[in-house]
Amino acid sequence: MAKLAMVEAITQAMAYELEHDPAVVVLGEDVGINGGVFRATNGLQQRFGKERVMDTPLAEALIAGMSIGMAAMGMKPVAEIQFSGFIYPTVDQMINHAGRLRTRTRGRLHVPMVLRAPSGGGIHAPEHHSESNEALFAHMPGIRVVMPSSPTRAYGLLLAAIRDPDPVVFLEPTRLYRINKQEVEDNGQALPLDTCFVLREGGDVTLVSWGAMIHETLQAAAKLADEGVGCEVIDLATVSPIDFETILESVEKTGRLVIVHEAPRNCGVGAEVAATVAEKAIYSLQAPVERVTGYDVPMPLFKLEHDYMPSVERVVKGIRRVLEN
Amino acid sequence: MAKLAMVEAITQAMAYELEHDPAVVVLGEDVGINGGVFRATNGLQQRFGKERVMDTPLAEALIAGMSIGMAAMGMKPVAEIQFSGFIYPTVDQMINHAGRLRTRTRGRLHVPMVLRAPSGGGIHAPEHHSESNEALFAHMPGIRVVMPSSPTRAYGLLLAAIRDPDPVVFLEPTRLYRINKQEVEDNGQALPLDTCFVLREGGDVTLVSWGAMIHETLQAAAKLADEGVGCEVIDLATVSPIDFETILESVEKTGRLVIVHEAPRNCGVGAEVAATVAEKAIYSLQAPVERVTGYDVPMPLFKLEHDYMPSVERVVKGIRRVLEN
Amino acid sequence: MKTVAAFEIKFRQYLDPQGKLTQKPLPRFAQDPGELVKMYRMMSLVRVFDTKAIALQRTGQLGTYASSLGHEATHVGIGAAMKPEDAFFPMYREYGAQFWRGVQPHEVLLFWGGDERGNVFSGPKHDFSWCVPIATQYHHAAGAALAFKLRREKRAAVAVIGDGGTSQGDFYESLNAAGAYQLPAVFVVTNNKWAISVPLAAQTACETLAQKAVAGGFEGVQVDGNDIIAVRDTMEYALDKARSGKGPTLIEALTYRISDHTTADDATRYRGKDEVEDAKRKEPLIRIRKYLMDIDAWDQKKEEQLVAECAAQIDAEVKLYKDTGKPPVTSMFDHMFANLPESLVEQRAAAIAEEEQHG
Amino acid sequence: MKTVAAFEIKFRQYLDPQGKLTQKPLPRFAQDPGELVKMYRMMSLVRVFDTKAIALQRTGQLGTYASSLGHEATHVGIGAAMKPEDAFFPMYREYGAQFWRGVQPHEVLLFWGGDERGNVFSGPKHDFSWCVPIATQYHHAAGAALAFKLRREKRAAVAVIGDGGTSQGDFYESLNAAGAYQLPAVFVVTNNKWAISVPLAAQTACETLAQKAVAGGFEGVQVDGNDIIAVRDTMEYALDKARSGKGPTLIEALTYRISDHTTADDATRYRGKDEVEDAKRKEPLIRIRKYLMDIDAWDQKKEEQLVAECAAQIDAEVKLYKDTGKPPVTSMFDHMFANLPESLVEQRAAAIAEEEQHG
Ligand SMILES: Cc1ncc(C[n+]2csc(CCOP(=O)(O)OP(=O)(O)O)c2C)c(N)n1
Ligand SMILES: Cc1ncc(C[n+]2csc(CCOP(=O)(O)OP(=O)(O)O)c2C)c(N)n1
Ligand SMILES: [Mg+2]
Ligand SMILES: [Mg+2]
Repeated sequence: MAKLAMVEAITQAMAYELEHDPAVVVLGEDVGINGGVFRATNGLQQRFGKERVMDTPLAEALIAGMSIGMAAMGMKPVAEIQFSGFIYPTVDQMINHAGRLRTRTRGRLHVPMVLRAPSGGGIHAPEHHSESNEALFAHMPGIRVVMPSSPTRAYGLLLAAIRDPDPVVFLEPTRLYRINKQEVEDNGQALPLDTCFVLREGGDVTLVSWGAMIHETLQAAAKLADEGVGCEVIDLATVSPIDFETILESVEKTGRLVIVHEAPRNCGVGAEVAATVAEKAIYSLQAPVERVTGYDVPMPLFKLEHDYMPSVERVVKGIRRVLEN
Repeated sequence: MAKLAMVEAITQAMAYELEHDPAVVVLGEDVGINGGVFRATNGLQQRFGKERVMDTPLAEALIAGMSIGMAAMGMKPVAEIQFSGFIYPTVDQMINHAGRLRTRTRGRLHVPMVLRAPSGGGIHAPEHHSESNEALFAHMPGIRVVMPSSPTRAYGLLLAAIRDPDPVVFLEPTRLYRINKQEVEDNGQALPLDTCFVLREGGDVTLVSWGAMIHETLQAAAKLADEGVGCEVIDLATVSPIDFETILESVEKTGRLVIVHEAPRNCGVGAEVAATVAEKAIYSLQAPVERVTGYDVPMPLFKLEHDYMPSVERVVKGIRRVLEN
Repeated sequence: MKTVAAFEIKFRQYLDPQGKLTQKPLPRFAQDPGELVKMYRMMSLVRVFDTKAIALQRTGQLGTYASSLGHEATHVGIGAAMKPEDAFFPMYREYGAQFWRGVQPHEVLLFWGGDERGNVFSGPKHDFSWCVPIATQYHHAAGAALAFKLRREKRAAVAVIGDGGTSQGDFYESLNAAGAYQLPAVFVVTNNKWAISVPLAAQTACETLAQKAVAGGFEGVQVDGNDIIAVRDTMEYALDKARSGKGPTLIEALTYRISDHTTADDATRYRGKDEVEDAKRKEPLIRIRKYLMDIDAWDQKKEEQLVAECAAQIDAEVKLYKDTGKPPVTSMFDHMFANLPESLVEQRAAAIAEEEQHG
Repeated sequence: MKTVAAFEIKFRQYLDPQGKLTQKPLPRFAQDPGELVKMYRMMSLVRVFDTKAIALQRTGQLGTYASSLGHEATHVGIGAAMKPEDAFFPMYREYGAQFWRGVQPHEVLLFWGGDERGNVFSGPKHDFSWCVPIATQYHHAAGAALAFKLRREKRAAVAVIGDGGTSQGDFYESLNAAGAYQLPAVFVVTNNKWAISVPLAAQTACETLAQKAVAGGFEGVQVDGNDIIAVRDTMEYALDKARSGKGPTLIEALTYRISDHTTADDATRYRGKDEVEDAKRKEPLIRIRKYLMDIDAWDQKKEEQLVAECAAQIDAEVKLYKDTGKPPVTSMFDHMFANLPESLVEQRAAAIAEEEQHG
C-alpha cells in the first residue's frame, strides 16, 4: 500500500469519487492542468478530462454560487478555494443559500456541494495565505465544517463530505499537506461525519483540537506522558456540528479540558467547546477549561508567524495549568 | 427635551457628527432622499446636501470597500447596509482590509469607518431581513462590534463609533427602532466603547445580553423580582471586544450566569461569554452557565419567527434552571 | 489609433404603446391570435392577483409584498418563451413567468405570508424560488446552465435581475463566466428605472443596461419590456441560441415599476407623479388589448368575462392561502440536513416543548 | 432594429517591438530624451531588482516573491505619469511604479520577507501597499477618488489589476460606481495573458479587456503595455481627464508575464516555450533602448555604467534588508487599534512572556 501525504490522500479521494460517481465534478482556480497551487488536484484533469475537472474564472463568489446551482440540478461539485484568505467572497452564498436552500424549500431542493479550502499557517506563506476561519462557517446553520488532520482521515472524511447530500466546508491544514505520510488504502471507505476521533486515550486531562494543531497537541501529550500524565486527545474532525457526546464522556472521566486551536481566540470554535462543556459537565470539571489559541490579531507576516501560533510549549503550559488546579 | 425612538436617536447622532465634523459622510443604498428604508437617515440629505449624504449603487462590497478607501484618505464614512441579511458581501473587505489596514501598515494608514446595519428579527419582515450576525464580525481581529439597546445608548454609542479612529460594525436591532422612546439630549456626549452597561442590579443571578434581547431579559428580570429573585442585567453593548471585568465582577457576586441572545447558539457570542467566565470564574459559579439563544437554523419566515426567538418565558425558564442548582 | 473592437446595442419592439405594429412580419407565435390571447389572459390574471395581494397586505393578512404592476409583459413573455425543462431563477416579483410555469397564486401568497411552504410550489421542481439577496441567483443560473451543458441536455437557465441589481459584482461575475464557458443561459435585466428610491442615472453611467453584456463578451439586446410580443420573441431567440450551444444572451427589458417598490415603500417620497402617469400610458396590457381588438381577437364582452374569471380564480386562491394553517414548529428543523445532527435533535425537542407550554 | 448604443475600443502605441516609431508626433514628455532615459534607467533598475529578489528567494533568504519581469514599461509608465499627491492602489508586482514614487527596494524585500515594516514605506504616505486579495483594492481606489472629489482636490486614484482580476465582482462594482459618480480614477488592467495557469481565453470571452469599461459607462483604451511611451502618454491623458473632473478611464495594458507567476509557481506545467520566447522578443526594455540608441541618447558605454550602478544600488538595498532584524513580538499587537482593549493588553503580555521563555 502506498504511503501518502495528506494532500495526496485528498487527491485520491477526489479521484475515487470522480471515477465512481458521474455527478461529481471538480472546479476552482488553477485546478486543471496545473493541478492546483498545492497540487491537490494533481493529474485529475489529465485523467478525467476538462469537463470533470474545470478551471474557473478568478471569482470565489462565482465558484460557490455556481456550485450551488450545479448541486441543486443534481451534480456534486467539489470546489476549491485557492488560499485560506480568499474564501470570504463565498460567505454570502454559503450562509444565504447553501446552508438554507434545503430548509427554505422544505426539502424540494438541496445542495450536495463541498467547498474545499486550505487552512491555517506555518508554511511561511505570503499575506492572506495562512488564515484559520472555521469559526465563521461553524456559525452558519445548515453548513457542515470538516477539518482533517491526517492522510487517512483526510481521505475518509473527504469521501464522506462529497457523498453527503448537504453542503460541507472542508478545510485542509496546509501545514499538514506534506508531512507525516501514512498508508492510505484506496478502498472508497468513508469515515463518519459529525463524529470526533479519539487519537490517544488518557485519564488525567482531555485535549480537544482539530486541524494542524492536532500535531502540537499530540506532541504535548507525548511530552507529558513521559511525566506520567495521561492525556486523552480528541480530534473534532467535524468542527460543526460538534460531537459533544465523545467530548463530554472524556471530560467526565478526566475532569479537565484543554482546547487548542490556531484561529484567533475571541468567538473561535474553542469558545463553543468550552461553553458547552461548562454547561453540561460543570460538575465534572476539576479545573477551569483552558483555551490555548491564536491571538486576536490577523495572522502576521511570516517573521512573526511562529510567535502567533500556539506552540507545543504553550500547549504544555496550558495542560500544566489545568493540572495544577 | 424630545422623546426619541431609537431610530431617531441614531439619526440625531449622525446629524450631530455631520454638523460638527466635516470629515463625516453618510452613504448607503437609499439613504438619500428616501432617508433609508428604516428612516435612519431621514432628512439628513435635505439638511446636509448630496455630498455629505450619498446614495450608492446597489453593491454592499463596494459600500464597505469604498468606505475603507475614503477612511484611509482621512474621511469618516458612516455606511449603511440596508438589511441584516445583505451584509455578507462586506465580510471580505471587513476582515481582509478594514480590520487589518492599521496593523499591516504598522499605523501608517487606518480606517475610521462605521458600518451600520439593522439586526435581528421580530418585525415580521421578509426573508433575509431578520438575521443576527454579530458573531461573524466579533471573530474578526481589528473590528469593534457594537449593538445598542435603547435610544440613549444608541445615540451615545454611535457618536463614539463615528469618532473612534478604528472600524466599528454598528448593529441596530430593528425590533427596538420604534419602541420605548426616551429623552435623548442632543449634547454630543459619547458613551464609552468596550464597556458593558449594568442595567439592573441584583445579587442572585447575572443575566448577560445585548441588542433586542435586552428587552426580554429585562422583562424576565422584572418577573423574577416579583418572586424575590435579584437579577443583575448586563448589556454587553460592545459585543467585541467584551468588557469581561464587569461581567466577572457580577458573576463573582451572584455565582450564576444566564446569557441571552437571538443569534443561533452554535459559535455565537454567547459561547465566548460562557467560555471566558468558565475559565476565569469557575470557582465562583454555583451552577452551570446557561445560554438561552436562537436555534441553529436560519431565521424562519415570519410565521415561525416567534418560535425561533427566545421568549421571556424561555429566559425565565433558563434563569430558574440555574437557580435550581 | 487603431480600432480593435466595436459593439452595437439593438432595440427590439413590435407593438408601440398605442398597440400599433412597428415591425413586420410578426414572429410565428404572434401570428396565432389564440396564443396572444392566452398571454393576455395571463397578464390580466397577474394584475388581478397583484391588486388582491396589496389589499391583503393593507388589511394585515399578508406580509410585505413586492408588486409586479407594470411588469406583466416582461414576466409573462419570459414564462411563455421557456420550456418546462428550462430552469428559472427569478428575483422576487416575476409572478407572471411563474404562473405560466405552474406556480399557483396561493403559493406566492404563502411566501409573502411568512410560510416556507410557498417554496414547495407547483412549478417545475427544479425551478428556484424567490431570491431576495440581489444578484446572487445569477450564479445559481450559471451553475445550472453549466450542469446542463456538461450533461449535454438541451435546456437553458433563465435568470432575472433588476436595474439596481446590475450594480452587484455577482451579476458581472456570472456574465463573464457564462461568456467564458459559453453557457446555455439567458440573463434578463428588468429595467424598471428605479431601485427603490435610486433612479437609473444614479445607479450607473451606462446609456443602456444591455451594454453590460460587452463586459461578458457576448450579445446584449434591449427590448421594449412592455411589448409582450417583443419580449417573448427575444426570449425565444436567446433560448434557441442557448439550447443549441451558441452561448448566453443578456436581455434588457425596458419597463417601469408603476407601484411602490414593495408595500413597505412610499414612492411619493422620491419620484414625481408625472413620470408615473406617463408610464401608465405606456403600460403593457393596454397595447396588447388594443392590438387584439384591432385584429378582432378580443372585445369588450370577452374582457368583462375575463375580469370576472380572474377575480373568481384569485378569490379561490386567496381562500386556499387563508385556509393554510401555521406550519408546525418542527418544520424549522426537519429540513436542515438530510441527516439531523444530535444538537438539532435536542433543539427540535426543546422547541416542541416550548410550543406546547407557551404556544 | 434600431441601434441604441455603439462603442469602439482603440489601441495606442508609439514604439513597436523593434523600437521604431509607429506614430508621430511624440507626446511632449517623450520629446525630451532625458526624460526617456530616466524612465529607461528605472526600468533597468527594476529588472536588476527582480533578478536579485528571485535569487534571494532561491537561496532561502526571501519568501515567495512575485516577479515583474516583462511588466517594466507598464509599471514605470504608470509611476512616471502620476503626481505624488495622486494615490496608488497596486496589486503585488508594480515595483516600477512604486520605486518611481519613492518606495525603496529593501521595503519591497521586507514585505516578501515576511515583515510588515515593508508597508511603512518611503513612498507617499497615502499610497496603499500591496494588495493580495485580488480586485479588492479597486474599491479602495474608488473610495479614495470619491474623497478627492468631495474635497475638491485635484488628485486622482490609480488602481492596477491583472487580467485574471477582471473576473472578480469587485472589479466591476468599482468601475460602475466610478462611472456613476464620475470619479477621478484611473483603472489599469495589466493584461499579461495569464492568471497563474489560466490563459486569458479561459478567463473571459472578451476580445479586449478595455471593453469592460463599457459596463461602467465610460471610456476604455487598450495600450501596448510594453511601450513605455504609449503607457505614460495614455496614463497622462487619463489622469488629466480625472483631475479635471471628466471622469474615470479604464486602460488595458497588453504585456506578458515572462516569469513564473511567483517563485512558488512552475509555468512550464501549463504553457509552452514558444510563446515565452516570442514574448521575450517583444519585451519592453529592448525597444526603448533601441529607440534611445537610434536617437543617440544612449550607447553601450552608458549601458554598462547603468548595469553597474543598478547592481550596486540593489546590493546596498539587499544589505539594508538583511540587516533588518526580526520585528518585536509586540508589534503584532501594538497597531491593532488606536486604543488597545484589555483583552489584547493581556494577550500582548502573554506573547512577551512566551518569547522570553521560548524565543
Ligand atoms: C444584496 C441586497 N442588497 C439590498 C437589498 C435590499 N433591496 C431589495 S430590493 C432593492 C432594490 C432593487 O432594485 P432593482 O434591482 O432595480 O429591482 P426592482 O425591485 O426595481 O425590480 C434593494 C436595495 C437586497 N434585497 N439584496
Ligand atoms: C481573491 C483572490 N483569489 C485568489 C487569489 C490567488 N491568486 C493570486 S494571483 C492569482 C492570479 C492573478 O492573475 P492576474 O489577475 O492575471 O494577475 P497576474 O498575477 O497575472 O499579474 C491568483 C488566482 C488571490 N490572491 N486573491
Ligand atoms: Mg428596478
Ligand atoms: Mg495576469
